Amino acid sequence: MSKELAVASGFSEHRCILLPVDQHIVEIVSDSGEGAQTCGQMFGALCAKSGFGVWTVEIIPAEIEPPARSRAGASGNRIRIGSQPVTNAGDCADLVVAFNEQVVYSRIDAGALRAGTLLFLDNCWASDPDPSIRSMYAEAVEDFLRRGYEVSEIPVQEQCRQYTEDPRRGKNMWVLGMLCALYDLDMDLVRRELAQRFARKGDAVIQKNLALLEGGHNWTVKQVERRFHVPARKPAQPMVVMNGNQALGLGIMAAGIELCSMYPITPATSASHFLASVFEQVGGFVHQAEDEIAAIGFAIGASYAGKTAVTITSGPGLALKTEFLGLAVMAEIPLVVVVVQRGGPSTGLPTKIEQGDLLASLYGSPGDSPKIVLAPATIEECFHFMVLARKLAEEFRGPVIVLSDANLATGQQPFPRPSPSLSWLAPPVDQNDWNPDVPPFAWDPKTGLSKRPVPGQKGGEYVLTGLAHDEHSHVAYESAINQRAMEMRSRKLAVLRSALRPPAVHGDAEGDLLVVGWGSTLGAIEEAVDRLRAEGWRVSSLHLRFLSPLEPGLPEIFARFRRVMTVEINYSDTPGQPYIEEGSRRYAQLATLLRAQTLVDVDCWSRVPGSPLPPGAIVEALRPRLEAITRNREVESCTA
Amino acid sequence: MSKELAVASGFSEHRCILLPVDQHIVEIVSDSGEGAQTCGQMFGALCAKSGFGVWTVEIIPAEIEPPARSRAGASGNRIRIGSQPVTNAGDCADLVVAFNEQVVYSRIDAGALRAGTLLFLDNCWASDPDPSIRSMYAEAVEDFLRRGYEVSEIPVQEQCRQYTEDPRRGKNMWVLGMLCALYDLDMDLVRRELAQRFARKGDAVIQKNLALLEGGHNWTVKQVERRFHVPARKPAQPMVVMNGNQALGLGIMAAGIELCSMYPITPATSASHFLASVFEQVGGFVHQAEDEIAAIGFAIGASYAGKTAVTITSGPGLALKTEFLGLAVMAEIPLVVVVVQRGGPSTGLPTKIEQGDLLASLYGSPGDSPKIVLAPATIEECFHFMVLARKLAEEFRGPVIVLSDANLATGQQPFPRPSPSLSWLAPPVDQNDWNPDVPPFAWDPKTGLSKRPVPGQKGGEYVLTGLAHDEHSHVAYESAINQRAMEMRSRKLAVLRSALRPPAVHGDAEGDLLVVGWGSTLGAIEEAVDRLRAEGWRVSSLHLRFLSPLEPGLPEIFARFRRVMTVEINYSDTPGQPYIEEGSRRYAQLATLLRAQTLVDVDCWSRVPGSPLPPGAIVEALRPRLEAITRNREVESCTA
Amino acid sequence: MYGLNLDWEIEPGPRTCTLEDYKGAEARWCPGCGDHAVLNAVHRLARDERWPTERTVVVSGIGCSSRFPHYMSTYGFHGLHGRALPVACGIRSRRPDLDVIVITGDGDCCAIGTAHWIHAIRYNMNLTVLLLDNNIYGLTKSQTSPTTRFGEKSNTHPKGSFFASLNPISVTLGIPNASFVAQTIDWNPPHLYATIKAAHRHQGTSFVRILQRCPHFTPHVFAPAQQDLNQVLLMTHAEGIQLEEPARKLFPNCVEHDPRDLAAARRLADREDVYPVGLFYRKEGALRYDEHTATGIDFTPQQKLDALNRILDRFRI
Amino acid sequence: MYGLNLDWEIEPGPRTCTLEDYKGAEARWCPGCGDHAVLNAVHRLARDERWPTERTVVVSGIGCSSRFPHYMSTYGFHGLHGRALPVACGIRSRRPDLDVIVITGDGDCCAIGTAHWIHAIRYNMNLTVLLLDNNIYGLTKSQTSPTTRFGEKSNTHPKGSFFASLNPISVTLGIPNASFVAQTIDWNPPHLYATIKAAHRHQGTSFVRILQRCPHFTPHVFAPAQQDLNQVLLMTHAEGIQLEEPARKLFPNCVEHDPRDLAAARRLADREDVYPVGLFYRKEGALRYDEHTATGIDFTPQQKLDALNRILDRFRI
Ligand SMILES: Cc1ncc(C[n+]2csc(CCOP(=O)(O)OP(=O)(O)O)c2C)c(N)n1
Ligand SMILES: Cc1ncc(C[n+]2csc(CCOP(=O)(O)OP(=O)(O)O)c2C)c(N)n1
Ligand code: SF4
Ligand code: SF4
Ligand SMILES: [Mg+2]
Ligand SMILES: [Mg+2]
Repeated sequence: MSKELAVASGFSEHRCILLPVDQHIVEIVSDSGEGAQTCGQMFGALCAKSGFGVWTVEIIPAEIEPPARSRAGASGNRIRIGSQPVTNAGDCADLVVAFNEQVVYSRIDAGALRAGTLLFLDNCWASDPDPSIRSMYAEAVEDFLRRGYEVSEIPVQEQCRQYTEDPRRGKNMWVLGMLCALYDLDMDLVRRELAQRFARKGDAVIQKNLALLEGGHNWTVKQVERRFHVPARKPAQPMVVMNGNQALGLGIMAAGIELCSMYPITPATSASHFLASVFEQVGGFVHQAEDEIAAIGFAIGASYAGKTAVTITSGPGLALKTEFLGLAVMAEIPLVVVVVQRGGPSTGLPTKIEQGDLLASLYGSPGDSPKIVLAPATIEECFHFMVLARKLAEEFRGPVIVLSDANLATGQQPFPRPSPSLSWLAPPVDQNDWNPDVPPFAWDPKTGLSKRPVPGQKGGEYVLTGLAHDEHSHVAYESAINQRAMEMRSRKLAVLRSALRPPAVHGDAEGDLLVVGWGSTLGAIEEAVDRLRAEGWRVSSLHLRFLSPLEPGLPEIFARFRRVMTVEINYSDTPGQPYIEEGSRRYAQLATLLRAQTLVDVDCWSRVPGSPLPPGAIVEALRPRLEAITRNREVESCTA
Repeated sequence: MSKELAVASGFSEHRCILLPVDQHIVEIVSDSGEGAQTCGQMFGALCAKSGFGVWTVEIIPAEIEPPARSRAGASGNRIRIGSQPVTNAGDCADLVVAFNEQVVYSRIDAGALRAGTLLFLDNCWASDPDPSIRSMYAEAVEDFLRRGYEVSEIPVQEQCRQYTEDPRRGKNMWVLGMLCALYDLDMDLVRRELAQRFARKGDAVIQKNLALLEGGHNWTVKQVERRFHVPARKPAQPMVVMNGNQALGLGIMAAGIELCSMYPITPATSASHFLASVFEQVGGFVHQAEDEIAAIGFAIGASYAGKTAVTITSGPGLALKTEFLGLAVMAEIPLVVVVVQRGGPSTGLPTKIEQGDLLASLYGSPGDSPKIVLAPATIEECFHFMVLARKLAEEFRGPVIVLSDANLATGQQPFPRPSPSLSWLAPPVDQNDWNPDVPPFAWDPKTGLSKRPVPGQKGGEYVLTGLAHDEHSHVAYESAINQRAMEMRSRKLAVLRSALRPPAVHGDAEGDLLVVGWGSTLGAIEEAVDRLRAEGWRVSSLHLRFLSPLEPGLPEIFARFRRVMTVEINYSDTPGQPYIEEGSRRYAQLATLLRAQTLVDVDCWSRVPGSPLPPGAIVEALRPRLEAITRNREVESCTA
Repeated sequence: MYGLNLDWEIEPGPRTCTLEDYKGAEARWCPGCGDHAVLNAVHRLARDERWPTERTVVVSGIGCSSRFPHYMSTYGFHGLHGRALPVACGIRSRRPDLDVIVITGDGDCCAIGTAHWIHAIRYNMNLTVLLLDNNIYGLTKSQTSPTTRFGEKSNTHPKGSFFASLNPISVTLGIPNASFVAQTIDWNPPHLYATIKAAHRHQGTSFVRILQRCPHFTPHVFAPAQQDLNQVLLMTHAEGIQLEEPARKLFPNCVEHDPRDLAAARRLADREDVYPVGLFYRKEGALRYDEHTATGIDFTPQQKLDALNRILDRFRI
Repeated sequence: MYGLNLDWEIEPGPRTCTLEDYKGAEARWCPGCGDHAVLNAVHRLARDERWPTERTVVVSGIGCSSRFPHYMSTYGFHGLHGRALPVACGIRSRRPDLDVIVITGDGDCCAIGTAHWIHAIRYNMNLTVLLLDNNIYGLTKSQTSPTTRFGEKSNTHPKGSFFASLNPISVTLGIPNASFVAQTIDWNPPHLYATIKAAHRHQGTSFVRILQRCPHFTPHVFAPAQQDLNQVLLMTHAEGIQLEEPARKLFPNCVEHDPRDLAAARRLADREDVYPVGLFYRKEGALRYDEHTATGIDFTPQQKLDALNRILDRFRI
């Protein structure tokens, strides 16, 4: 590790055209199928391994097989790198490598470019046999220049022909080489990575790809004047880099969960793919069920039998699991349910990010279904929350929903390598005799907590039921028993809450505006807050990990700010639009929860773009509010 | 009608031992299978037809086939009658007829008896061959006397032997005769009713039952000294009497809904039974699907094809319909969804009342799923809300959830006979050509409303999809389109709200305490409020029918009261219990909604007894709060 | 028939009659995907039989194959994963004038949609059901489907599936009241066309399993049978699917099979050495649920109102 | 096997052995309900075979029949309507030491639970599945079930069902990998007992349809066959269900049927003139999913930790 870093910087010493940059946003975009995603993922991982801070976001086409050279087909990756840890995808790209001019338009539509963005464009279209393509290309280049991008037309395809017959399938490796040169990466590291990645495909493939890689690298070193150097930091501890779904999978294993029962659904499935490829090494098993109902039922069965299980899904699957979730609450069955949120409602935007399943997680099941709901805010937390969730599920004897999202799922981020310990693993199933005098729901009258017998335990035989029941799990219809059992199940949330600490405030502990967030928006919100604070605004933020129960101390924290608002990636009515008034306005989901619980007039700014909120957009949304608050403050002090 | 009433009062003139009563609560309880339910239902209907105000509640055993002479087996009916319209089941019974002493205990456990209750008890057990039964009976009678009930041991079984070989199957008709005598009903009316009810079973059955009926009547007239007379009111308009599920069924027909697609589930199913028996007469059809998902899918298919459809279910079924509900929101498919609520969570208390599905109706579907949610408060409203719901579903192009409950479903109540009109019926499916320039979602930019093409309309061909889409129903992943479509779907709720009137306050428009309710608790809450007002307390109430969008004007109304609270039959944490603090307390469901929307500190008193809240219990719950508010008011005015 | 606006019944007007008339959005499947072939066959059949676009509804679930309705110019319903059949039955229930075609995938129909599949066959409403079976979950990028063969690798079973694969034909033949059960292959356009045509003509639920190539994820699965038609067994019979002689000659392997013989159909369905194509089974006189569901659609508003008043009066006090 | 607490493996202790030892709460079915007979048979079998109560789990859905677990003294799981099988498979998946019995009804299994039924048969884990088929929804008070016969009245079809009834046996026989398919009647205790016993012995998913009387709602349905055993056809074979001679003599109608003959089994299943009872089909060597699901349950915590660390290191920077 350290050696590699040394080599890298040694290498950079020989070049003087390297511009030091503190952070940079790189995008690589191609037609779907041309491999920009692989290239981007590898570049992200390489940057992380080079000691940079990294955050990646996948650029996913909307269609299964979009036509070539179309906006709908843009596929690729954004990689934000920096000397410091990077916490979000940032605003506009500093540098874009595009395989054709049409996919650039898709990124322009998405607001990803700005005047000054360096744009490297494959120039093969300039000499395309089809005259209409030639002219489209030429027009686009002119347009790009007009828009103020710094366009470099580069001979990607032409160069690739030296190394492969089918340059369409090789461009991505050539571009990877180019990027490694542009960002001054250690080529030894790169070569090793590449060899490892293609190891299973055999030597010929490795050699061909290496040739392309070196080709791109050499060409760039020779031809491109302005290249960059991101000063890498030697991290204090060993680091890992992965995406959020891999982190979930590793966290599941670290928690000692033995069974992942699932039905495929984007963007949750890749977590199970990862598990399917490694789970057996820790003695675990992935069950692909016939549908989502069966998936959760299977997990519940395993859990009833003493084995902690997880079921992973996304919105439409969550909808189908609703009934079984109610059973898990009613019969107090430990269960971890991971929901990797995507755009809704209904089938919605299957590959895109949204934070739209919070209220459905809390309130989806008919009747009173108190359950624990957590949301990791980083990829690192995706890992650690699995251990937490399993423990909570068992301790509090019920379902724990963990809300991840499409952004965490596919983004890559380095974080300190966890050191799993035996204490993280689920304990072995207790098969000792059960004291038959202890009923299966021996609710502690204060906390509602109880221990459960597990099949195999003699003396513990009982019949679990979803009907109203007493502490013996006997069906009971009496008013008092129903009231008490409901109290016991609800009490557990209050008990958990009493064990939580109030959340930390990012920024000053008091001020004009407090921004509250949850989930994957953490980095973008904090970056926005930092920028605004740098501008002099009195703004702070706070990020919740526990959504049910809510973390304690919120009213006290809120009271120290003039205004409180949430920033979320889900839908809320925008004030000022027709018919939308105070009283009819539908708030964002966390805002709704906070309003009901704290009675503070929590405002919200939320959007459903299907993509992460850039910090710049948050800044623009918050600034007018800060201006208004400040104006009011001044008015107040004048009139006072 | 009027003739019958006249005869009835003529009859009563000849008896002078008749005590006039303004209202009375009667219960008839037997072992399950002995027919007390039939007897009670018939008595309720007869009272209604006699011009009394009536409210009935079924007493339903917890078990499929409970053992004879057991508490778990108590089955029967409570009938509250009065000169005035009766709006709820009331508190304790004035008069109970019981087929054995054990079922009386079940009613004692339910708090249904009080000192002074007249208890008529079949005395056959006093001479039972089994000595243990004899002694159980004797002990119970003593116990009942000690508890202060006025016990009459009566020879039901012995008397019945005169008319039938199997008195267990005849007692209920004899008791019906007895009740008719006790409440001075017109026997001609009773005979006609009985003949009609058993018409299909043939003459022999009618004669046998008539004999039992007359037997019970004659015996009572001769043997029972204290009988009652409820002054009947000649209603101003023609009246009907039915239970809430029949009212739903009739309302469905009156709305011109053609298809009811369902899967059996208690307590919703009897609505479909009723429909199945009559629907074809209005050209309608009941589809019993393979499960709840298919049931709603089938209804959605019919609706897409231009036929308004309803699907009826209860909690667990609602859970399964969640995903399709999201599609109906997303693709704007009109649909009426009736949820007859029962005790939850999970399988819960299948035959018992709860108002636990409000939040699941609003927030059950993942993603943002704005939909209309209504709750009828009376059986009459069960009828009329079907017409309303169909119109709203079509006008606002989406699902409308109507929340009934087990209490409305099985209770009987007289109300003015509706006069269905052609304008209530769904219009015929439009098969005119569609203007191809008008897209299938031509959202009005202000209201979000649009008209839909229906298969068969030439020029309107489009592909409905649950994916994010533009106004052409083309799949679209662009941020702006997603944002706009979400806005359009949400806007519709605000538009509907702008067309609603603020709800009326029952009692003074200002005061110390405002009680807010929804659904079947209307009568009990208003009776409780009236009693408290009679005691001098400054309390009013308000009942919501629209839960989404919420009716307008609430903040203004709330502001005129010192405190606002909801009374609901669902779970909330009770302050003062361990770990339950402000901030962790989980509120009742409507209270949660009101708090988030109005930011008023709406308190709640809610319970989950599995039975209707008696007005007396509400009074007891409200009085200490009123005392506290008054104390505070005095303290305030002292310190002021 | 539906109230006041009967014009379309009286004056049908000139019917559409070119392929273009039936094409919707440009199909976005991978090159070589068998779904294209099915789409082409349906386009051609629609043209040849002059389907009225406004009275044709193509219903699907979710999957690559379920994108189908978007590529038609008829009415379409691209609904929820696994739930095409309840929606299709619902459409048909009160609109016997509509022609309802269902497109579903092996995951859509045989995994999450299993219950609806079994019961739709039982209901036997007039639907044409095309199961595009590529032995894989395509849209979600390669997971084992119920029809994935034992040992085949996918992202959820990287070492190979350990399930016996479900045979949609044998299961369907086990359902009483099944009335039309056929199998065809996407890579023989004449047979594909003839089968869909026969299915569409059938009154009742016609269930057609189409072996469909997915060059993206399972290029090898049907490749052998595509290269070597010996692996395909053509079921022939006067009552079966009729092929023109030139097309028929392409199939070296034929068996005469009477589609009224259920036992023989089941035996053929069980064969694992070849892919039988053609009509396994057709039952005359199977019960048709849609003969009941539409009763009363012709009631006039006044009739409804009168009946309702009569019913209401039973509740009169 | 499950970590540290192995005592129960080492010292089994005296086993329960009276009927009382297996009785749970008092059964609350109607008098004469066939469910009582099934419960008695299971109680007796448990006693005779000395099932360990703590390692037996009875899983059910919702319905009259699904109250079953409450009447046993073993572990029980009375879950959701239609969802007994996924739960049972889940229990079994990682606990091969548990004996899992599934009780389901005709609505529970063949309507809302259809998908799980089809796929559980395919998975063929070691489960004993008893389908208590009374041709009606009992608990919800008489609605048409998938097995209700055409023309039978219920509260949802007051003029009689217009569906072809589903035949659970013929459907199950259409599922590849089905490994044990039998039918019996509640009103012949020896045959009921022998069938459940054979099913329980079978390694894999044994599917037993029990024709079950519901005197409350459908007293007439099985009454003729109860009064006249001529309407029952006993399938006999050395490989089938074995009855003692006196019990066997009660069946006037017998047919020798080799349960390895699938085609014959299907033909018998289709018969509508008689109720065939006995073993329709048994397959040796069917794939067993639970042979895969439990892999790794014996890993030690340290093994897991070591493997995890190795995997984690692949992500090292
Ligand atoms: C409720 C739900 N679960 C899962 C998914 C994700 N999903 C979409 S398509 C699909 C499977 C598609 O496979 P198949 O039906 O075989 O169609 P193909 O893509 O192969 O044509 C899945 C699991 C979903 N959209 N909704
Ligand atoms: C999701 C859901 N839908 C519906 C019900 C209502 N329900 C309970 S049991 C039952 C049917 C029972 O029929 P069957 O499975 O044949 O069992 P039986 O009572 O006849 O033994 C139904 C529809 C439910 N509990 N949950
Ligand atoms: S992934 Fe397979 S099924 Fe889907 S479009 Fe591509 S080739 Fe067709
Ligand atoms: S209703 Fe029928 S199935 Fe249910 S307990 Fe009674 S007899 Fe048995
Ligand atoms: Mg497929
Ligand atoms: Mg049944």
